[in-house]
Amino acid sequence: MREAIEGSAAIAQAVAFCRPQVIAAYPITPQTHIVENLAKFIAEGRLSAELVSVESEFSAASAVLGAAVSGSRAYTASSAQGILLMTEVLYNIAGLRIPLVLTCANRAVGAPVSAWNDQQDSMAVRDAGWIQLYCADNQEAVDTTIQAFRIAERTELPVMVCVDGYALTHTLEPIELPTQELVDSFLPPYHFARSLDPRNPISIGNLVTPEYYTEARYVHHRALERAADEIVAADRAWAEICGRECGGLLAFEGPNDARVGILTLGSVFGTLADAREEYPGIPRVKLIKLRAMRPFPIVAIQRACHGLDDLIVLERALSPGAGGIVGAEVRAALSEIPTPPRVHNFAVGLGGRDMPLSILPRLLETIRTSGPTRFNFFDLELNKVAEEDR
Amino acid sequence: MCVAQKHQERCILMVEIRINGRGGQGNVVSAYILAQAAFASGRFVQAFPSFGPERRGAPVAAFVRISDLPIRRHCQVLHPAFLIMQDEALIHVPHVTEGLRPGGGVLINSAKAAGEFATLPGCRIVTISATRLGEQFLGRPIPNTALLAAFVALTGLLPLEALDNSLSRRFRDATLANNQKLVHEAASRVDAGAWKDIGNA
Amino acid sequence: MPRASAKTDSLAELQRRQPAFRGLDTGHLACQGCGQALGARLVTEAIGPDVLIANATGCLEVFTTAWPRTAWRVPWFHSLFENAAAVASGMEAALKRQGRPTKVVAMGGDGGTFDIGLQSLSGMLERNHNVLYVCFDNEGYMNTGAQRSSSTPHAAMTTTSPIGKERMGKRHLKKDILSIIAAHHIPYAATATVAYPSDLRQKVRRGLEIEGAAFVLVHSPCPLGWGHDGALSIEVARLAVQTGVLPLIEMERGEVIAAMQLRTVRPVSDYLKLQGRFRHLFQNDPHALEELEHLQALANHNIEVYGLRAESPTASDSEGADTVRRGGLRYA
Amino acid sequence: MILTRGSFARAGSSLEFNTGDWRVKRPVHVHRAAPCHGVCPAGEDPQAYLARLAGGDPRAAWQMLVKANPLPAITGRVCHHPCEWHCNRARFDSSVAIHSVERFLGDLAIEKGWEYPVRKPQPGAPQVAIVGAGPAGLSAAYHLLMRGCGVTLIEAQPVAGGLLREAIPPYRLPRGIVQSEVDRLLTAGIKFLPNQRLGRDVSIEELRSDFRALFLAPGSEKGREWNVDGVVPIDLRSGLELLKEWASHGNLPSLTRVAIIGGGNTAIDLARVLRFTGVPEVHVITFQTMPGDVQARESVMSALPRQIEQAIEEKVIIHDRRGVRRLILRAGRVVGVEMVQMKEITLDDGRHEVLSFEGTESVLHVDHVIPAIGQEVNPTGMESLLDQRPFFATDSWGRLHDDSGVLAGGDARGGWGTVSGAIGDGRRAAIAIDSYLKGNPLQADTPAAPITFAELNINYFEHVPRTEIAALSVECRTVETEVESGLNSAQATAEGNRCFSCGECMACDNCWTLCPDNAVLKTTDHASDGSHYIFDYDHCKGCGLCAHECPARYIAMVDEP
Repeated sequence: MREAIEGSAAIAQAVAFCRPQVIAAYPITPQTHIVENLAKFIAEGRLSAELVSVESEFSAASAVLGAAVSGSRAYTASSAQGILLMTEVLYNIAGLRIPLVLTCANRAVGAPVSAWNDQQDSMAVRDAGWIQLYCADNQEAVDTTIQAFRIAERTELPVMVCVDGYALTHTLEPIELPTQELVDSFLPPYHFARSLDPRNPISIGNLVTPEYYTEARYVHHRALERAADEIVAADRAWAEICGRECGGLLAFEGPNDARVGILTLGSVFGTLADAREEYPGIPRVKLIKLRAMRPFPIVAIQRACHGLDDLIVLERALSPGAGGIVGAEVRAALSEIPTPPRVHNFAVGLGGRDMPLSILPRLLETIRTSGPTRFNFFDLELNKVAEEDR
Repeated sequence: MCVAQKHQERCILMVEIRINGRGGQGNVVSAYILAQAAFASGRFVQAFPSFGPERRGAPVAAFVRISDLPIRRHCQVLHPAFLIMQDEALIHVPHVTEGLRPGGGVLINSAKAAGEFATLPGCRIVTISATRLGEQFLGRPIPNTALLAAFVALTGLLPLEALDNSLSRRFRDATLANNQKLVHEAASRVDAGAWKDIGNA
Repeated sequence: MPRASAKTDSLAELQRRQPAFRGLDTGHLACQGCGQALGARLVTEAIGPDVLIANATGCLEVFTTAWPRTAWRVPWFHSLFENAAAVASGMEAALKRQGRPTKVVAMGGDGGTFDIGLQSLSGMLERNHNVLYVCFDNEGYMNTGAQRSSSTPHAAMTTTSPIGKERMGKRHLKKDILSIIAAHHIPYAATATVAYPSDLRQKVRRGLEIEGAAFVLVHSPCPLGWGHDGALSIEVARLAVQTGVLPLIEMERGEVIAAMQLRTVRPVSDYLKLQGRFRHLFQNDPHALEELEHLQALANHNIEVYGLRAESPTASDSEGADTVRRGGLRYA
Repeated sequence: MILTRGSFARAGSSLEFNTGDWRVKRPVHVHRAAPCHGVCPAGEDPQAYLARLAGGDPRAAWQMLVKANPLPAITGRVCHHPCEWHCNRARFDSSVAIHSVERFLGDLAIEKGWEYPVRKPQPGAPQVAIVGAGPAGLSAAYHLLMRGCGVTLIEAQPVAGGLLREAIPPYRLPRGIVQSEVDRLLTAGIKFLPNQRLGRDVSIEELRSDFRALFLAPGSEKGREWNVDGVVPIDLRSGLELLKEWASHGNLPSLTRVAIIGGGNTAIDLARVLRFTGVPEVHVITFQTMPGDVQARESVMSALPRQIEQAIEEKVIIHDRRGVRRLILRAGRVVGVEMVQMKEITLDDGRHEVLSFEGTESVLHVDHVIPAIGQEVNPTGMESLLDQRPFFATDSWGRLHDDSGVLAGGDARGGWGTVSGAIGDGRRAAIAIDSYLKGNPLQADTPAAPITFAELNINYFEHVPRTEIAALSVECRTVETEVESGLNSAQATAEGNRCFSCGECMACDNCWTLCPDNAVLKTTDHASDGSHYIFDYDHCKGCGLCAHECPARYIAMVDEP
């Protein structure tokens, strides 16, 4: 039933409905409210699970890995430096094809250290081999978390659910929370074929010689590509039983014949949607919400950008020395279609900088007056930068 | 299009409120209670704290959006129509009333008369000694409930009963009853509807 | 240092002419009555200006260095949560190679020291770097809003060890970090508290003077996390000692060589009842009573193991050590 | 603001950030009276002079003391010292030996010849007349001098001092001390006219016309009427008369078994003098109760407890809760008294009532009965102002009528009946006269609510035993040699350091050491409000820690202005 509830509390409730048996986490803003709520459920007897209050994120990932490989559904969550501290384990979990769900409450990594929201952390581990799904609002965060367990356990690939820190985790909004029965009908009990069992002893984590290593990496890469279908299937199956869908790999709003498109990940999508209402006089715009960053939906992007003259790619992180991350990958995807749109790639809202509604008209004005922008910081205030550093 | 217009109710496109308080004094809880009350009375809502570490005593803010239309934006409240000041000493904090819409309403928890806060330019001030009311009804110097009740009465944004409902999610039996008595007493301390015209942003 | 006169000096001049070196200055963003802010300042008073500080992530780091401002008047460096001791090791190696006498001090909270930073701490101690490691123990992850750490006391309520039908606060015991430090057989280790500032400064100086690795734990009450009024931070810290909950000990090469004697041992409930994190132990509920007895037993155990009960009053026992004199003369 | 590379920050930059606006309450220094200051009959502030003594400046301590009481060497010996009963330290280990410190400072001032802080009156200063050079008169003279008035002190006796010289025996108050302290006071600028008795050599009317104001402190010379159902022995003499006669001429009637009636200092003094001068059996009979086992409503003997103790050591036999029911006479002379158990109780409305209990009679064989039950004013020359009353009726300042510039104080006003009370009367009268002459309003100078023991933070004090003063053993005592010895400089300073400094800063550095925000700044001299510290309100967050840890509760948390 619909409730006005804080994002983190809703996510925690969603996780609880998925009946995880082992939760291991280490405190870090802005993830803490999720784990605090889970701890409360356990203390009040509403969730029977082991809460392992580990001594670092490195051990959080290691503990849930241990639990998953021993036959229990496990869950963890972290942000920024915490994600990077568990990087080694993330690669290990993906390579070993262990089904796990992790919520990344997106936060800038730095340096300089920042406690605020951008997507530098999840982008930094995009090559770890995890499925990465981004949520545009807290309703999607709830639904995606539940779908993630099913996706992970069917594809035997770990899923990272990326939720904007503070902007979503600490924001109270109307959210439709499913019931336990509904989630039980959607998500069968945890079953992991390769879970360790003395009755069928197997060894996991073997050293692989050059003779087989390439094939192992190929299998992992193909699994991720094939996972795209499972992501769409899970979204559709969820929509059938509760009437809500998150858009599978990617979704868009706005007139089909629009000539300009804006592609975003995460909560800025809602701001642009409201902005369109706020500024009716501006040119017609197609708003594209990229949900799956990994596997990167090349075909879906090509189809969504069909007929566009200009595509603005707004992202909340960058690769220093290269420029946009999503921008580069979108350009690569669009380079295969006959008349690709001009791609304008901007980083925006880094380290929690506010993205007001006026960002939409300013964006459209910028691309009208200048040619395609390979990459730039859209809300940069150069007067704050020393001469020699410009 | 504005759904409310069809029912001839006042069409509220978007009302934005900032609650100024101090770290550790339930500033965010007040925002959540107000939003949940508005939600219970059939409106779309959003509420969030000022993002960043909250230190006991440090001036902080929390924000509430109430609208007849779904609120999809996730950005800061820059020009609130109303301010709620949890304690009058906050007036000394530089630019604590920054961004307030001209002619906006400022509700201050103070035993002093509104006139004594004349320094705040271009806005309509109402005071209520919410801390004392808190002591009187709850036995503890907590101004939050009294301030919310006064605010709801002043603006008529939502019926007082919605506030009671929202409180019942957090408190039970004696504490709930005291809070509810406090709500009606605080509401009676301000002239209801005085701010009805503000906020049609 | 010219005398600071009240009549003629402006506030700024007065601040410059204070008769004690304040390595941590005013204007930081700690909560009202923060024990850790006081502890850090007292430590910098004992260290003096000739130092490099390697600080782990944590409350102290966050509330002192919100750009563009810093409250530190000494060279200060923050990298990550788990590597303060490792960074300090590198600093010490560089200064040794350059032949510079400047001292290196590593700082961290209990989270950064007992938990996430234990590995780099153990490495630094094992290699006996000439570094003083100061741990400000506020018994939880307070910067992120009071979550449980291994240093949180048994039965204490935090947001990740909440109260409910199934739980009475933290299930496990507070990690005995001093025994772990002892196992490294470093030249000097000690526990101190902000309630006895002279004792604290004396132990920090001892740690600095000794060649090789030294460790000082500073018990730092946190009004937000512990749930007491900021004005009571010193009273709470003092009661922690006077009830035997926090033994003030000194160790050399891992062996306990001294412990502050308790002139009158106070019941643990005197300490607990001032704090919101233990409020649930004072409801009439059998579990609560059981946990209260358990905490008293733990305190009695400390008193027994470290021989804290004073035979006769001395000037350095739990009621003599904080005696004040007219004119502010203190023994350290 | 230009971003620094790697976003480093420069030392001291946090000072720009004013955390002062986090406050809802702020710490302020508030001097409040210590209990000893509140109860001192002479209006002394012992905390103030103990502080200066502990600070190593006995002269400044004496100057602080004589702001209220010009005769410390005297009161340091004879005062009943209520300051010590109310001293907060009594509830920690034992009260500060304020009485002995006062004596030490008085004696030191005499030895060193420290000047009184008064100056000769300027020509044309208003002239005030004072009748009676006892403690009240001397104190009024001194305080008027301090306020720039000219003073003429008229005394019936050839020398100044009143009861100090005539009635208090030397073993308790050596004559040398009275002589030197009173003389130092007189030579400070008082015009002293001895052998001038009111009603004989000078009249009230002359004084009222020649002087702008008049202070009457003649004491209470007239013995109160005493008889038992109208019966009086023919050779009846009052206790005070005998004491005065002994003090001036040194002779006493030959007595063997004596009963002194009364429980005050005069009774005990007389009893001990008689013992010293060889009277074999001396009894003291009083319906009051000996200190130590007082039950509810009972009134206690007003004599000093230590004096009673020493009297008993000298074999004075004290019959408390007793009264004389009947005198047994033979040829008009006493051969015995019939005593009965009596008790003086205080009723709910504050009045006293003496109960006697039939069936508890007993006979005491004595050859003399001497009543020492207090005196009244000798009305000669003052009949118009007294109009038949035993004492002058005055307001708390000593004024007879609020506009007339005629005041009275000391024993002549009834009430205290103590030396320190008389000195206090003198001071208050001087203040009233000064405001009457200058026409400015009269403010009460009673100190604000004194600091209670519970308000102090006693964690910061060490248990230190009080310095007990030594007394001569009974065998070595004589009537001329002082029984009790004084403190030396080290002992006095040690007692100074035992003072909790209630309500006043003692610069212990607690606030400065324990402020988490460095918002308390230490100054090496006094700050404007008398403390040694200044609050930095730009940065103070108002946490209240300094107020809580101030041992002397000198810091209060008040609402932001």
